[in-house]
Amino acid sequence: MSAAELGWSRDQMAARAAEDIPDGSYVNLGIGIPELVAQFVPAGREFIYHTENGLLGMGPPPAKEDEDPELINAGKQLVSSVPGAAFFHHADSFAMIRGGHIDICVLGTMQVAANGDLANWSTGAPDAIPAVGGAMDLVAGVRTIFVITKCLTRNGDPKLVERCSYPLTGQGVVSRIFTDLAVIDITGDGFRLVELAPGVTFEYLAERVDAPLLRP
Amino acid sequence: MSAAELGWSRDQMAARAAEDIPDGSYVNLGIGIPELVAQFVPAGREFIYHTENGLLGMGPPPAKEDEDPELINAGKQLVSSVPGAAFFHHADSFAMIRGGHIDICVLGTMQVAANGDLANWSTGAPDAIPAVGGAMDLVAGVRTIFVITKCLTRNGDPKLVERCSYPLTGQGVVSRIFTDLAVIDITGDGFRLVELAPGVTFEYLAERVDAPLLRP
Amino acid sequence: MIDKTHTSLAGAVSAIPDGAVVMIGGFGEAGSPIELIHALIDHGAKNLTAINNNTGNGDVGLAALIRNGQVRKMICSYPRSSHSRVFPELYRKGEIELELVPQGTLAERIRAGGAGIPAFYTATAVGTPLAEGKEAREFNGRTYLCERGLSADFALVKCAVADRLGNLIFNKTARNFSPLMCMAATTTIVQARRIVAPGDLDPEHIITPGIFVQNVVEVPEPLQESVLIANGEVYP
Amino acid sequence: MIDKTHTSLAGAVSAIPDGAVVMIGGFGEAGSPIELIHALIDHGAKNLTAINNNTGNGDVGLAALIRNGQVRKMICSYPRSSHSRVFPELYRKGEIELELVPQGTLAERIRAGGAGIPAFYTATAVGTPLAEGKEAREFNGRTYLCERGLSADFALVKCAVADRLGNLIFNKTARNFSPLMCMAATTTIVQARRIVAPGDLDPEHIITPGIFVQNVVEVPEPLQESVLIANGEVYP
Repeated sequence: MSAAELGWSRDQMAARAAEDIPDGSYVNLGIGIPELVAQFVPAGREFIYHTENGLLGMGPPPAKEDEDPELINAGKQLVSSVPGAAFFHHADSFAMIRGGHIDICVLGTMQVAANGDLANWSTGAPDAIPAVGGAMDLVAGVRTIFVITKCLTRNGDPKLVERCSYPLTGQGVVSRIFTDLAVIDITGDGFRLVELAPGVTFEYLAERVDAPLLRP
Repeated sequence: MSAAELGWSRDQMAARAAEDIPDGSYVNLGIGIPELVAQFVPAGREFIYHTENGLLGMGPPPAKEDEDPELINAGKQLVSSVPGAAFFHHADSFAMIRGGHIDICVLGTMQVAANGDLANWSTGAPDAIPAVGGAMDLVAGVRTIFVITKCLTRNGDPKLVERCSYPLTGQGVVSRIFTDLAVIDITGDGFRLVELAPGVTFEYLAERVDAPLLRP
Repeated sequence: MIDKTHTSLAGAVSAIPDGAVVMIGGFGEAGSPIELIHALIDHGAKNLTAINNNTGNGDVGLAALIRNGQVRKMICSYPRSSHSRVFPELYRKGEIELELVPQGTLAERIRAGGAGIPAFYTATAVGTPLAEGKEAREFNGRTYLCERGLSADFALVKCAVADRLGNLIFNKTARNFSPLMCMAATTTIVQARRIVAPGDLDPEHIITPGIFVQNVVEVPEPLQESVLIANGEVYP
Repeated sequence: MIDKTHTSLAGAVSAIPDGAVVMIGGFGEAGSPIELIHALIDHGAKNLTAINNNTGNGDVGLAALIRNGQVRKMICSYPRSSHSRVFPELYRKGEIELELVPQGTLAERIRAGGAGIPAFYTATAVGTPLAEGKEAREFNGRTYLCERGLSADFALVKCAVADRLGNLIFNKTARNFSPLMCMAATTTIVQARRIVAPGDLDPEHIITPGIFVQNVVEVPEPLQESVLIANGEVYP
């Protein structure tokens, strides 16, 4: 098995995150891998999905004949609504977020630090067009922030770091990280391993985390 | 003609106030004489009535068979809704008030001062149960505050005064006063007569106003 | 499966402890959750802080809860009651505390509490006795007061129709403070005239999305406060 | 009789002066009032401050307004566009100003502007570069930022159905910022797919009461941004 193949796939990371979401949770899923979580709801559980552009009870992409360009999610993809859904305006939608009513938000990231800091909106590069969307509102308002991310960037740089070098999205906001190699908690003492992916050793993981890593 | 009969009746005061409300105005009417204004809409004008407990497009008291104890006004009287009415919650209702969207509010008063101060919620008596309702929100938020009131209390005390002795509802908020004896404006220089009721002289009025009164 | 419906009023309010902050929907009798309030009287929790625009009428509902000595403090805009001497008497005897809040400020404080806003500024009450002790600040040449968001442990609310997810619609001016209180309370308990299946309520028409509601009890024929008062009813 | 309906898009936007602050409804293409924006391009007002969540897509609608040099400053949460290089190019050349605001703070600032609230506190963006220059303050041991209400001279909004009084309902997620912008603008101009008689909209279902709307124009078959972009359309 080559290093590239070691660990969990995108689907497996999403499925593993879904396992940690309690029945009945109100969930906001970020763009990218987090969106896959909706495909892996454990048997017997019901999650209700919030999309910050004004829909509680978001359903899967619609059948071609049901597509409505005015029924989209925060990533501007066509979606559906489930029975029991509700539409509302942006202030009500972010009242749900800011007011602590969303139970769990699952986000992708550029960097996450051992103190729970998250950086997922800007590299801070001088020619970048800064664009934040709802990310800062979500991390400040949602009670539990899950991150799904590979341990390394495409260039092989660690994304789990001692302190974020990119501009922050929020301070001390992340609870748990679902990576391709392991599930890792943010604790008062820093990163702590929860569970290793099959075939991954603690030492193999620790080499790919740029901060001290505590054993379970 | 005795002094008691001199001047405008309650209906006439309300009708006179209605004359000064432009076509298409959004209007909030206080409890008491102000409520009568709705009966005297000048021909060719349309006013839309706001009641702060969540209805825009309030209509007259309903026919017996249309009464609904859940369709009331701020004075908790049974009302109706006109075609084109809308219901909303209290925060939206007071957003209309605080945000300056209501054009005119017509209120009764206990005292109104030459500087536009209004006192209409409490005598400040030590055994009084203080109760303010929406009065402070209305005077702070509505662009134009009309007051309808008799010049004197039942005890013969003037209600138009140099400075209010009762606790204030708002500072410098009143634009125009429709009394039984005259229409009076609040100006930068104090009370200024606009129009006398039939048979009332300037001197007769001035004796019943406890502050300097300017001629028109 | 998410199912927020309960079959028993007593069960729905049983978790309300002594000392709880309880928001109670309704403006006058419109939207007043009488059955839930009476269940709270039966339950007996004391030392409550109650938040409502008024202090109840007659000897039923909120007035009865106050008369029963369960309310330590009222937060409201208009404590003078019609057909009731309950609050005035306790207040004059110093047996109940009053925080008087202008009606629009009360509504906005509750919304703020529900929306995660700890404080906001309003021009309401500037220069009045209700400004005493509050921070005043100028914006664009006008003075405003700093007002705090208001949250609660529980909200008791009446609505017209609900579903098992807690989505709600209201009837006419019975809506008033209720959607805001649903947002601002940790646990919102709703009495609904009717409970329907999810999807029966048009998602465009839902006033309170289920995320703001924890418990729903069906009360198909709620008591009408004005009728009770006209009949001289006293609870319990 | 109150009649807020206009027959002409050009007439409806003709009062927008150079230098105006203009809120534009829509999130992506959902709710984007393309016909009103194109009328504003024809009208030609310059030096505008535009407020929208994004900066438009392709070469139509808001992106076309920006490309046409009419926008001096954008206030938005997410200026990166899909299928559009318009904003990034002008921004990198220093020809357009950007005020970047987190999406929820943007929504709340607009609501505050419409509700007469000059400022409020939020925990959003604390400890981030977007907190720079903002007053920070502790409430109950947590740090919050002071954010200002946001008002506008005009709002351009698309809705599903309107009446002559300006009552509006929207379609699904096309609602987004529009009801807030209607509140926050001195003059709100609405393009409606359909105009009906007062009373045809159920008073329980109205999302924007007419008090927040000044002008309504019927646009029965609005252009769809994604279709225009797929066809490579460029406006004007």
